[in-house]
Amino acid sequence: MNTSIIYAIGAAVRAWSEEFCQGHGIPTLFVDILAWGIGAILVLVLALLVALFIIWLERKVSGYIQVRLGPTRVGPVGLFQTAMDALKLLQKEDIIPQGADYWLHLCGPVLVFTSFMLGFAVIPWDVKATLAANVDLNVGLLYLLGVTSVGVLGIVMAGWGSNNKWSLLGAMRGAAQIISYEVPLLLALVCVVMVAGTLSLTRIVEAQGPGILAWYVFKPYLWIPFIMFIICGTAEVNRTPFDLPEAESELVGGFHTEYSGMKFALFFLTEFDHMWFVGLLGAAVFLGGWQSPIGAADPIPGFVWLMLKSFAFVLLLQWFRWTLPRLRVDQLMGLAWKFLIPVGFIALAIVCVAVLFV
Amino acid sequence: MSEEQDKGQKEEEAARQVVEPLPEQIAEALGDRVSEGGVLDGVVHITVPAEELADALRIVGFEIENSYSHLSDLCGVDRADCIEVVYHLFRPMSDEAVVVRVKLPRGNPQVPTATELWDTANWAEREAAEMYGVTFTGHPDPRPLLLPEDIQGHPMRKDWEYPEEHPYLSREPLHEDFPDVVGRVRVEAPPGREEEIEE
Amino acid sequence: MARAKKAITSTIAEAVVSIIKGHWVTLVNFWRPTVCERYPHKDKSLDYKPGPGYKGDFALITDKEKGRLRCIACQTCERSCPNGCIRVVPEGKGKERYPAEFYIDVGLCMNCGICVEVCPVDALTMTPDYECSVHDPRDLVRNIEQLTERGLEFDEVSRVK
Amino acid sequence: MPVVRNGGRRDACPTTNSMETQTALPTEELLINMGPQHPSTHGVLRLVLTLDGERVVEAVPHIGYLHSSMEKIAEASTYQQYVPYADRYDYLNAMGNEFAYVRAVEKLCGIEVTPRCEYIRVIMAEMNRIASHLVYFGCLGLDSGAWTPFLYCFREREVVLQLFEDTSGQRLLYHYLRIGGLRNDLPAHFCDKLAEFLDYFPDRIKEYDDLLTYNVIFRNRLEGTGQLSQELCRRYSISGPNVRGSGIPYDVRRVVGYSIYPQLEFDIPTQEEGDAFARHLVRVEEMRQSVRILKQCLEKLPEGEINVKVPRKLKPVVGEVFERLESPRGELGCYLVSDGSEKPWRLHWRAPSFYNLQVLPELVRGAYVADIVIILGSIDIVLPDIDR
Repeated sequence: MNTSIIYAIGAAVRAWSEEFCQGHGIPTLFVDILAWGIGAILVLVLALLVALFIIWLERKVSGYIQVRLGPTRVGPVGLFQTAMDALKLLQKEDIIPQGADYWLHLCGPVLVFTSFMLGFAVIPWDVKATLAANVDLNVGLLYLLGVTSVGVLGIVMAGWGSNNKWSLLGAMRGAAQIISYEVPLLLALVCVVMVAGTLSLTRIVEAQGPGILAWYVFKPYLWIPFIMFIICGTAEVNRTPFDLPEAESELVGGFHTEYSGMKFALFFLTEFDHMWFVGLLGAAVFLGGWQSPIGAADPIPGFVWLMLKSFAFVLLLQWFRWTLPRLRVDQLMGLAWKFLIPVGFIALAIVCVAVLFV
Repeated sequence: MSEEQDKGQKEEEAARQVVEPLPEQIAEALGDRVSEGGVLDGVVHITVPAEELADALRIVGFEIENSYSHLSDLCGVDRADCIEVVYHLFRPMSDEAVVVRVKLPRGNPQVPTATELWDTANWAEREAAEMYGVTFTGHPDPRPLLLPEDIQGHPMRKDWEYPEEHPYLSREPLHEDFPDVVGRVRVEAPPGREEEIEE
Repeated sequence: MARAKKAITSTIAEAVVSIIKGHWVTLVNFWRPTVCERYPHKDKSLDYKPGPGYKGDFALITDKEKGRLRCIACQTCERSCPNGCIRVVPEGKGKERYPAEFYIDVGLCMNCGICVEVCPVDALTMTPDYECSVHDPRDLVRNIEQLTERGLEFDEVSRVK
Repeated sequence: MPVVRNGGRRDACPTTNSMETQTALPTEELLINMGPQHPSTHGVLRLVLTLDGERVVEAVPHIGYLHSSMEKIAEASTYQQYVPYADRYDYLNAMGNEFAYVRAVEKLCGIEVTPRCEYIRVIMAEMNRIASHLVYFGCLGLDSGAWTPFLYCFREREVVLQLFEDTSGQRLLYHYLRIGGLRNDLPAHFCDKLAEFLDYFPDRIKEYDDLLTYNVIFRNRLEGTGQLSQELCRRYSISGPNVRGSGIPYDVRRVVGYSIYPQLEFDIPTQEEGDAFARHLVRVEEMRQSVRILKQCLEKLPEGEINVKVPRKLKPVVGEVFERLESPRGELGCYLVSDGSEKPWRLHWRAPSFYNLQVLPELVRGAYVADIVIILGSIDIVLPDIDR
């Protein structure tokens, strides 16, 4: 399969934009802007829908793990529960605490949400289909890591702007944690980059070829980076066992203690979308992205495979969350700096040798 | 209750009142610090004057052989004619007990603190202090413990009366058929925001 | 006494094993039957009713033969209630004594069941009804009509069997 | 010039030393209120914390938010009327509280209860110990961030509560024990249901251990946290599993040997280390020992009457009694003074949580914020028990 449904949609959008611009005498520069804008809105809608679904899934998974039922009332098997919750949050009063820094308080969730939404620009959805249809950013991975780490700023802004000591503690923890875990995450991804020989996510996926055995996760010298990626990915999305910035039993919600209504919903959506995002990245980097496990002659669209793989990651993270307790802040730092980073360098060395000789 | 039972109970009561003398070890160690003392049902009861209490507790709790170093309980008792502070001391890992008590005047009960011997006496003394008005001299942290700051008097004393007016509690009954059930929480708006809370 | 430090290799091995074990437990429990019930949406299988002897809402038992309440308005329950949540207004003298009014403030009651135990004629019982929520606390005061109506189902005091 | 921090308590925070010598940045301690509304204070406890970063410099507990005048109520109610109140202050150990109070009154009045009654009382107390430790286990899991053990523990606790409900008519505050006996005999299905539960419960404990106790993250959180030395135990009159976690086999069931405990075989589990993990292990082992006790009780349970005749107007002799027994939280004492009337002259509860909580400031000094909730959870307090 050379093309895909997603690519066809992108091409159709682009063709329509061109026609629209020509018909109204708009300069060709705006063709790109229009086409990408429509694509961005489509991805945003998809991300929101997926977030709603993941929240429902999380509730169901946690319910069944904890021998409960999870949501059952709104819609079939409670499927519309999260949509209703979102509606409820929309109606809620937006409370800004006394003494809070209005702009920081406002910008915190917006920045957190924006920073990781920007990352979706380079996710390869299907053959030749990123957000910009057929444009492939050749430093995709670098861009992605750079953009998503801006989210830390949002967390710090939220914590500081809330004028709450618990929030501040949570924000400090969050900043320390996310910055620390970016180093081993980067090391793990660098191993992959060395094997693939490119920073472009599309090419990394293409390098993993058709068929399940060509995926990077099945290369023995990439096992350590894969496990590191899972650990660091969990830490990056602040989920148990690394949910220290929120830590409801210690910090009563951490940096989002003082948020309510739609701003809280933004944090909430971000957390779950971020999880999916890590799943997409992991699927692209280690599980062959849109590649089908049975080879090129697979009638199932690559987009579906990508979704399945990313949801496998999401389920794994959910399984972690409902099984493991939380680390303490010094143990968290120790794990990153004293264990994962040395192990990352060892893995890097192994991959060097493997790339040279295998 | 039948007469027989009554009689039986009186005999039993009489039997219980027989007090054996203090064990020699404690009697010797305490000397004339004890104003009253005896053994009842296997439990050593000692009454000491307030000024001797610190010494008595130290001797019984730490200085004698096989000392009674486990302070199990410390509480005040209103004995109508006096206020008592009772210390229940046990030998570690055994059921042998010494009950040290000190009788204090109702007017201005003062007693030295036991916090130097047992840190655990800290809260217990604070509780006894606010409930019975006993002053524990030398206490490191003599703030009230359980009760609200604005409470009048010492509520566990027998002569304490429920205040007529209380800022949070209403004396009006909720239901007309239960006129003497009072003390429900009164909902009152803070000054300036009366209109927000409707009855 | 402090704990001894372990060798790093055994620590890693133990750590991995312990984490896998934990995940196995959650996985096993994922497939176990759930224990939750969709209260108050009662499905057929979930129609829970506490057994006899449950200390729920109150009822006054009617003597079916004589066609009147068993209660003789002796007010023992009123006196023995620790919270004072019972009011009985007696009417008549001697054998004709009966309760004109009988109030129980369920909001004040702590369901200890002393009133039922002290009743000399077994006239008062606690029923397995546990749903007592109302919107106004004043509605929690049960009067003699409500108590009698609820008691029509009962011939005897509800007791553990 | 090095900045002096921590109020001169630098030795309590060893890791900050090197920082101080290198930088002269002025830093401030953070004063922060933990509670009264905080998810991990197990009720309405307020801790005023002085923090140096994430390290605790000083913690001052404030209690009294749940004060309910239990002792004053006792002076206003008769001996029988107070039994349901005894349930209400340590609500996780309602049967144990009733047991203590009822024993104290019976000792004061010289009442001997029947053997079957004693056995049933011990069965109830031990079942309540299991239920209470299950709550402890689940809550410690919650405090450490693991949600799932809480639900599993409540699933098993549900079985125990259902048995309580069938027996006493209530699920939490039972009012089952009476002076001189019990409310009623056991229901017909009780022994079978309990035996069935006792059969599978040890497997479930093993499951909890796999899930939480021996999880590496949980162990690392608990080991070395909240070190409670034997000297501290003595100074603070610590009792219950806390003191046994420090290597002192002090258990009132063994030391006093009340009720039928001398006739039963059970071990007093102890651990030497004295940290939160040691206390945790002691509690887990205690659940197993309770299962053992319950099995023996079911085997030996004699037939016969459960109640002895007690006058309705109970007037004990003038005197006083201090009755101790082992609650899941430690040494529970009931000090009862009688003036010969129908009502107690004075009743004082030696509440184990009240005495155990006092040691908290000592344990959390120099620990992390995250350790506070672990230490608090491992001491296993119940706030109404503290405030009474």
